Amino acid sequence: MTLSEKLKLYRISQSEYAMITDLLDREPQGVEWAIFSALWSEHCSYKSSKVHLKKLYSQSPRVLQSFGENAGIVDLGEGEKVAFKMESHNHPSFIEPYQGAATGVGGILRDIFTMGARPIALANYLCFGEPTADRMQELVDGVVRGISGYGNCVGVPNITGQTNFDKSYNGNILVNAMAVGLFTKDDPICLSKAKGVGNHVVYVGAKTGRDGVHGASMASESFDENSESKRPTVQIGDPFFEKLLIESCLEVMKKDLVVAIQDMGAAGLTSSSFEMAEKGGVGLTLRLDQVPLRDPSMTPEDILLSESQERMLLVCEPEKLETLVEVFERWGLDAVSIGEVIKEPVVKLYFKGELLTEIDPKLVVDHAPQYKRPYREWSLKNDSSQFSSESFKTPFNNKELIDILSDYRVGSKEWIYRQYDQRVGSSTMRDCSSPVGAVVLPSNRVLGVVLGCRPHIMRQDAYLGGLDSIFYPALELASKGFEPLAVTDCLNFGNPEKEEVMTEFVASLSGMNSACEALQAPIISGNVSFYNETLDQGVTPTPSTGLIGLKEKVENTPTSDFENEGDVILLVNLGSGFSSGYLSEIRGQQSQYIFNESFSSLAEKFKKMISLVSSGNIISSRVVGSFGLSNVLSKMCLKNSIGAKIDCEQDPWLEPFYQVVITVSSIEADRLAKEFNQADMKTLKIGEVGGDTLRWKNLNLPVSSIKESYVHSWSKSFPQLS
Amino acid sequence: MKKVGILRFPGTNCDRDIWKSVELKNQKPSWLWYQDHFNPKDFDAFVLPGGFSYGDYLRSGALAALSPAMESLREANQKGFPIFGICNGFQILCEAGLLPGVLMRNKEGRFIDQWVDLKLRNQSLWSPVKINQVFRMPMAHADGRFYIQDQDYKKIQDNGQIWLTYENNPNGSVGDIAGIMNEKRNVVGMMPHPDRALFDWMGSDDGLEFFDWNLS
Amino acid sequence: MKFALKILPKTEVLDTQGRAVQKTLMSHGFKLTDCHVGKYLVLEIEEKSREKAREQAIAMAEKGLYNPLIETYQLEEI
Amino acid sequence: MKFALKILPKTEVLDTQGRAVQKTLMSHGFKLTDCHVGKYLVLEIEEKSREKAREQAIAMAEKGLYNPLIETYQLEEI
Ligand SMILES: Nc1ncnc2c1ncn2[C@@H]1O[C@H](COP(=O)(O)OP(=O)(O)O)[C@@H](O)[C@H]1O
Ligand SMILES: [Mg+2]
Repeated sequence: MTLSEKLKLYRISQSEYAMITDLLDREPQGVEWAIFSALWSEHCSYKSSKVHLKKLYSQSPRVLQSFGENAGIVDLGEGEKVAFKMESHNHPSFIEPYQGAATGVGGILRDIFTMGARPIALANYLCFGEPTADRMQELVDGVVRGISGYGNCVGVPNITGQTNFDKSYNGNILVNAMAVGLFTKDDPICLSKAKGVGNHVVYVGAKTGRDGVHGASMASESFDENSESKRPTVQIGDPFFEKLLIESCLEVMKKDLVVAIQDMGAAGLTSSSFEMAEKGGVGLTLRLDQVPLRDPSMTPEDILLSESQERMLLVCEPEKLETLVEVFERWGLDAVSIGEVIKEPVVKLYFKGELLTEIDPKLVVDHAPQYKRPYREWSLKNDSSQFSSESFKTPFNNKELIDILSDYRVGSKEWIYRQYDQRVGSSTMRDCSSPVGAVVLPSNRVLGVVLGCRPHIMRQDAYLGGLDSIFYPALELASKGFEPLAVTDCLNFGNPEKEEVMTEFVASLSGMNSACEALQAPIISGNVSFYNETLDQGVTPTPSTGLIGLKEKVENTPTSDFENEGDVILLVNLGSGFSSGYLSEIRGQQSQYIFNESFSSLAEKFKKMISLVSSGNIISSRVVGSFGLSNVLSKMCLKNSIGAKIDCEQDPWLEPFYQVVITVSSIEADRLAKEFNQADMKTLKIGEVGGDTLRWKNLNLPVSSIKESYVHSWSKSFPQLS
Repeated sequence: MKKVGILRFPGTNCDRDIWKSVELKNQKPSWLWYQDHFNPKDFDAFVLPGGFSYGDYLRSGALAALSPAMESLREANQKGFPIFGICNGFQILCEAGLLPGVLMRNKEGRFIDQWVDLKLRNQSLWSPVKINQVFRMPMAHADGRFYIQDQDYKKIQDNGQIWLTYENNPNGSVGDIAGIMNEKRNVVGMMPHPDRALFDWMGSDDGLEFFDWNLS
Repeated sequence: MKFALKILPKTEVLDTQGRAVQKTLMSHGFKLTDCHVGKYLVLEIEEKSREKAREQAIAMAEKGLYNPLIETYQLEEI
Repeated sequence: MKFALKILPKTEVLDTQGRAVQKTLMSHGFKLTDCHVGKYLVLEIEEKSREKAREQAIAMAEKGLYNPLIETYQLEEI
């Protein structure tokens, strides 16, 4: 093989090759090619994003663990802590949607229980193309069945999610999964730092097969016509096995049998071993021939790069090895010592007695390239002089509203979440039908989970979209009385080598960061997925976010629906900005927005919202989102089949930054409106709950028609999936 | 305090939920591991929780039904102990032949998580609940379509072995059946989850009564 | 010895999968009068004697690889 | 004409069901060196000519009855 062929095969650039020879002081040889290829891939090294991620607001007194470990950890007080993280599995899901999505869920769960936390909730953020796009029906079906097949079987409830559709995802769907795990009082936090010279390196879980060899470096490339031929063996997820792994790993950690532990994710054994050694500042010897194999003909390179699922690497003291192996055996899992921790900081790989390589893990982990990819300063696209709600007038009547509600982008996503077990664990208080998912903690407090990032706002302005990816979900939490505590994200973008893409990346990250700082909700874990691009067509920049929030008690949590005849509907204003919104995009009109609120004043109001909601008497609440008031009011009619009479001047389609609709009993209405007003949130009475129609301006629509449009939107666009 | 043995198979995932439910009713739960035999006399009742024993591989409940602990459970049945299977536990009891019939793939071929209303049709030996009472609770399963051959359906009907029926059949079960019992009425199984309806904040607390065993 | 177990739903049992597959195929213009979906199990048995291996395979089937209430099976040496 | 499609996981792909079934059978004392779980589809095709029916069956398989990324199939006239 010529050098240039080799570089191509291992996806290493000329300049990276020069760096490697420089670091090693010689040519890389044998398995070293594979090692550098994997660990220096975008996927493992974050080489295009690291310089920007370093600047993120990531600390607060509650944060126990931020970037650098498998997941971030937040202290909830009262002896409870949560670990959480979100991760993408976009490329594998496009190739094989069922297994791609399933293994995405499996991977993110492992990141959580590796740290010693018991997984208690899952969430999923999905972006699909147009229903008529090639393979789209099959992709939607496969992804949803994959998430459901895996999550349901391991027994972790899926409590919230978001699904977006846009043509920019036709050739690159996004599948982001988030997992949350709980530590109760006596649960130890386990880290991946290898230590203790002489300790065993133990391999646990499924046997290694050829699954996904070269997967990490493939995820770091755009799709092209040849993608087909580059396909590695599809990774198959086994949720049954994962469940056994969860229980056994939690047990050995609780019994203090583990010094360090790391799951084998992208780039499998290579990344887990090198990273564990690097973090601990120690070395390892590994005997690759002792790795349990599914296919005995595998080469050392295959073994190093395999991405077989449901495997863990851990470090254990020699005198505890026997007990450790016993626990795993009881759960029906193999645990084998494949090496030792050594003092000298080198990873020595042996195969059948032969030393394949010895490298300082720092060279591959720490010295991975970091690029300052070119980008431009962001110039805001908001020009307040142009925006007036007057210039933006779309008719509002029965037909228009039905049209929007029966659009697949707006209509019910029940077909999706009905396939998810939302209640296993017996702690779900709010399921996927609510804008905020919630589970009750052992301390009887409530943990809220919500996802953010509205791609249509991202398409308007990447910086604004970044802000909104935090503020909007944070307000959803606040409107139910949850204090937003911390954030995870999954930054899905196109090719970072393009200035345009990098510019949007930097802009949206800066928006997110500013919002997080204002809210004092740090970003403590996440994942970057670049190269979401097919034949030069990139996805909408999509920095999806996952927020967790805490509420002191179960009581005083507003529902999301109209509840009682005669209740008063209030519109609470937290800011004065507006966007022409999703409707202007769909209708091909010029999209405009204005956002002038100071972040600190917004954050201040969010706080007051939380305290007002928590003090009670708010019956239901919903943040005004896409398609404005018309959509949010329609949705509130659905669950209890109650209508409303609205009297409000605001354009029904305008999307505010930000407003919340709340309902209160008529006797409390004036008092509460006053309290909100006093708290600097302009609040208007806009109507009354009641009747079986929704009446507003020219609109007089039976709730049954609203329901019908909303529910049938799915089967209209996905006829093969109902 | 009554002692309740909770069977755990590899892949069982509602075990801890059942533990909580049992404790809520002031009974003493203990784990029973699938690989171990147990002495029925050490307990007052047995629960087989929901989940995905053996990943639902081959057929839901089929592999778990072959476990050593199930041999002890048969003994417990012969002695007339109360035995309660929920969701996957129900599937296991059917596969083990401790309950008649079998649970097949839902009519629409997919997993369904939704709230259902159940009506109590006949009383088991030990469940305290009233005939025709309606209970609201969640169900969550892919294989919940109860099937039994015609002549056997008639038999369980005549014997009063139909325990619970769906008010709105969600999965295509024969005779809207959501739960049944054996002839002696000591073994019961149901697909929906009373263990997920214990408090108002869950959406209903109708499930509590199902753990309120009136054991003599 | 290698045996295959072909497991099919009994005719009187509603075969939801078979029905769904048939429907999809027919919507693509295929002409099918019937369609069933069952399981195919391959058992590689550590046993030289064909007779004994077959006995083993049957024993495994009867142990629970199929459910006689709803399924039938055929054994085949492969 | 009646055809059967035997669908099995590719050998290099992890067979999750086969792994679980084999382990359980072995814990009951059966001696298995390998075990796989796949699907068995029976297609009754409205077509008299054997050749054409076989073509149809292949076309159906390729249309999506098996997933070529992870499975292989064999066709058999029955
Ligand atoms: N992929 C998904 N998984 C789980 N729940 C989802 C998913 N997509 C949408 N949902 C749920 O469907 C509901 C409707 O979603 P959406 O149309 O975005 O409206 P909303 O503004 O209420 O969030 C939400 O409660 C959301 O949690
Ligand atoms: Mg939402």
